[in-house]
Amino acid sequence: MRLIAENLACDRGGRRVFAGVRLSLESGAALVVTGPNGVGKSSLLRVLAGLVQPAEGHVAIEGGDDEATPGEHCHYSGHLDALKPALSVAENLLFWRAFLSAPDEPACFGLAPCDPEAALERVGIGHVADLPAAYLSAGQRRRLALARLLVTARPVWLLDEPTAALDAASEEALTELMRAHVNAGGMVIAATHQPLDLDPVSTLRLEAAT
Amino acid sequence: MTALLDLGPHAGFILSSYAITLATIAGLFLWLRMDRARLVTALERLEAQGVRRRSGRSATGNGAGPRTATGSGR
Amino acid sequence: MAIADLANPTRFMALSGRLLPWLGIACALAFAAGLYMTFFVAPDDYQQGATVKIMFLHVPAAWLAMMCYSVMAVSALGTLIWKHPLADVSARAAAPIGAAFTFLSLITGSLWGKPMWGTYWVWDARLTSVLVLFIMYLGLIALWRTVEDPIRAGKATAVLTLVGAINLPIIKFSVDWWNTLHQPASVVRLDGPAIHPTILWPLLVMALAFTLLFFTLHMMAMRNEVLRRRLRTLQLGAASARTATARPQAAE
Amino acid sequence: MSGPTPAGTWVGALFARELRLSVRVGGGALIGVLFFLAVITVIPFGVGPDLNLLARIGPAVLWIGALLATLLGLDRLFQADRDDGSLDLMLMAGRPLELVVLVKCLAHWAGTGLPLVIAAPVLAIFLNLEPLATGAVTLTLAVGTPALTLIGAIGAALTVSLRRGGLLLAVLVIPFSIPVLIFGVSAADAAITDPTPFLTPFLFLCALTLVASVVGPFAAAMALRFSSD
Repeated sequence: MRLIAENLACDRGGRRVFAGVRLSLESGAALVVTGPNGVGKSSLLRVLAGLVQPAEGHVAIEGGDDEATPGEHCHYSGHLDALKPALSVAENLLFWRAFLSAPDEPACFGLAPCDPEAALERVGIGHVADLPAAYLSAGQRRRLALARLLVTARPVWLLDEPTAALDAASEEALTELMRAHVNAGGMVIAATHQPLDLDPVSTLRLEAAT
Repeated sequence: MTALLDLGPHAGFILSSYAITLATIAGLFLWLRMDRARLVTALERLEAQGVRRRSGRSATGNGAGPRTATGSGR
Repeated sequence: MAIADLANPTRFMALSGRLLPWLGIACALAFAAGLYMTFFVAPDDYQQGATVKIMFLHVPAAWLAMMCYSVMAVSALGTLIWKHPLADVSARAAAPIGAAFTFLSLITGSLWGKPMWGTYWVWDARLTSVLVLFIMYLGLIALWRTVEDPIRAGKATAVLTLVGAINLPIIKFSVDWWNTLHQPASVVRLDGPAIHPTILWPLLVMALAFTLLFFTLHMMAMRNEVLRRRLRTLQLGAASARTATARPQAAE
Repeated sequence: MSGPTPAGTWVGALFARELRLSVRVGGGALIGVLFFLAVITVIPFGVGPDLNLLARIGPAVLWIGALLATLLGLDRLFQADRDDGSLDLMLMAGRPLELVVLVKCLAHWAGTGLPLVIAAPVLAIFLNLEPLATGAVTLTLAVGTPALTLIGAIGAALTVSLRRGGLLLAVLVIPFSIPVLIFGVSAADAAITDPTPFLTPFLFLCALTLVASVVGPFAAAMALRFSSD
């Protein structure tokens, strides 16, 4: 399975944020998007996720589920955690598991989704399952957002500043999750400044238009 | 007992107002009891997970701290 | 019970735990006596006939509606000025009970009004200000339910309660100021009660029964509120405490 | 194991979540009814306590109160999800957005609109309406308020990215809700003044609700797709 994007260009508020972006990612590989602030890393992820229509170029997934759009192959984890404080941690996770659709293929993607309790244990917040999400700390909220990626099997992970608000132990846990995802045939595209120590990792550097 | 029976032409109004009053008071009372039961079970479940109150709190590490009455009474 | 030693929630829970059964029994006895006197002792009114029996519910309920608001106003002062830790617990516990009594006084009043005045509702001063009181109770409950943190919610509702307290004298004297359809105050008057003892006594007993009922329900609600606060702090503690020791693999 | 979950579960999950959110602390479920009660209580202060006058304008007062209560309760319909990032995930969820909007509208109606319909008969007593008129108003509200919610959803979707969208939403959407108001009040009045038939305006009201249940979700979904920048 391959994620392909040809000369992507994106406008925001009438300003050309980036142009001529080309990327192609095989399954089982990771891509780090770097560049100075405001160069459009987040916008690129949102274009790949299908949340924003690109001004030029297009995004395609080869070998994926034909009926599903590229966006439906992707998990998107942005700065906001999509958590409802009034609901409990388990309720939040159960909702997203039932609500997010999972593409049928690609068969080659081996990471089976795990049920909520196991997902919470893997991100290390199994003990707060019944507490309202309002009582979680910032780090715990990020971990819950990561748990959402585990409960529905989508091959591509689009992570925007994944290591923000995470302490050293959590960051190491996140890297281990990403490694498992990539080894199982998934793809990770992360917009971040810290290097990701995953083995097949390539880097896309966005330059500010001079 | 005759006084009870002849509530006059407007017996319906009298009985319904007493009925509504009884229903409201009983509803309030039952709601408070149910609320209490829900809270006590939630508290006991948390206690069972070894979470202590500040006053009864022993170091979180060794969960076997002295078990003080958490004052939940009857 | 000096207010001071009630300040500590744990001691309040222990104290109220012992007091509650007795309060409940006293309330039940008072109701039994009141209902017996209402139905068997009190004569029918020469004009209204038996419908006067609704008065034994309507008047106590109206008194309790206003007394409950006074309790909330005092609690509001306790929260804002004396910083009493249980004051906002008492205010939050009293609001639904006050709303229930106001609702009862409105319902029994309109059920009494239909046979006597011919309509369930008329827009006159006293009924309207009791309806406004009902809306204020619901507003306070709504404010309690929307503000997440109980301490902040306590302060906000305390301010609103005190501002609303201005409405209480308006109800009490509304009958005299606007000499309207509604019957003028006939019990608590400057020159003493104007009704016959055989009706007055059941009324006072029912009023006592309602007051005891209020204190019983209020104490139960306060105990629930203390438990709810305790649960909230426990949950907050549970969320933060374990992270310090939890490692990604199996948490103990 | 997850496979494509059948339509029933994700619709049920979304409906249950929305209802649970509106009932819990911070949710807006009963605020609509309280606003409705407050509006009905205030009007006699202005119009005067004359019961005959109130009885004549009763249905109109109830309908305008319900309209305002519904519209003013709608501004958080999508904005709450946008503020915490849920809207992005809903756009990417691979579920038909029109159906998602319809389910959210139904859940919002169940939490806010339905209590208005239940409260209407009680408030009709304050306006001295006869039982027949009370029944008619309640029936028309039961059929009409979903249309108000569905039309209001369009405004909510349009103002989702605006900070102070609440009042703008009402201004944008009131023109579209005028037909619902006209047929609702005329159906309710028809029950009192005998010559005018009740059924014709009532059937028009039902038709408007059905139209709104199609136009509303489609327009709101389109507006939501353009809203994410």
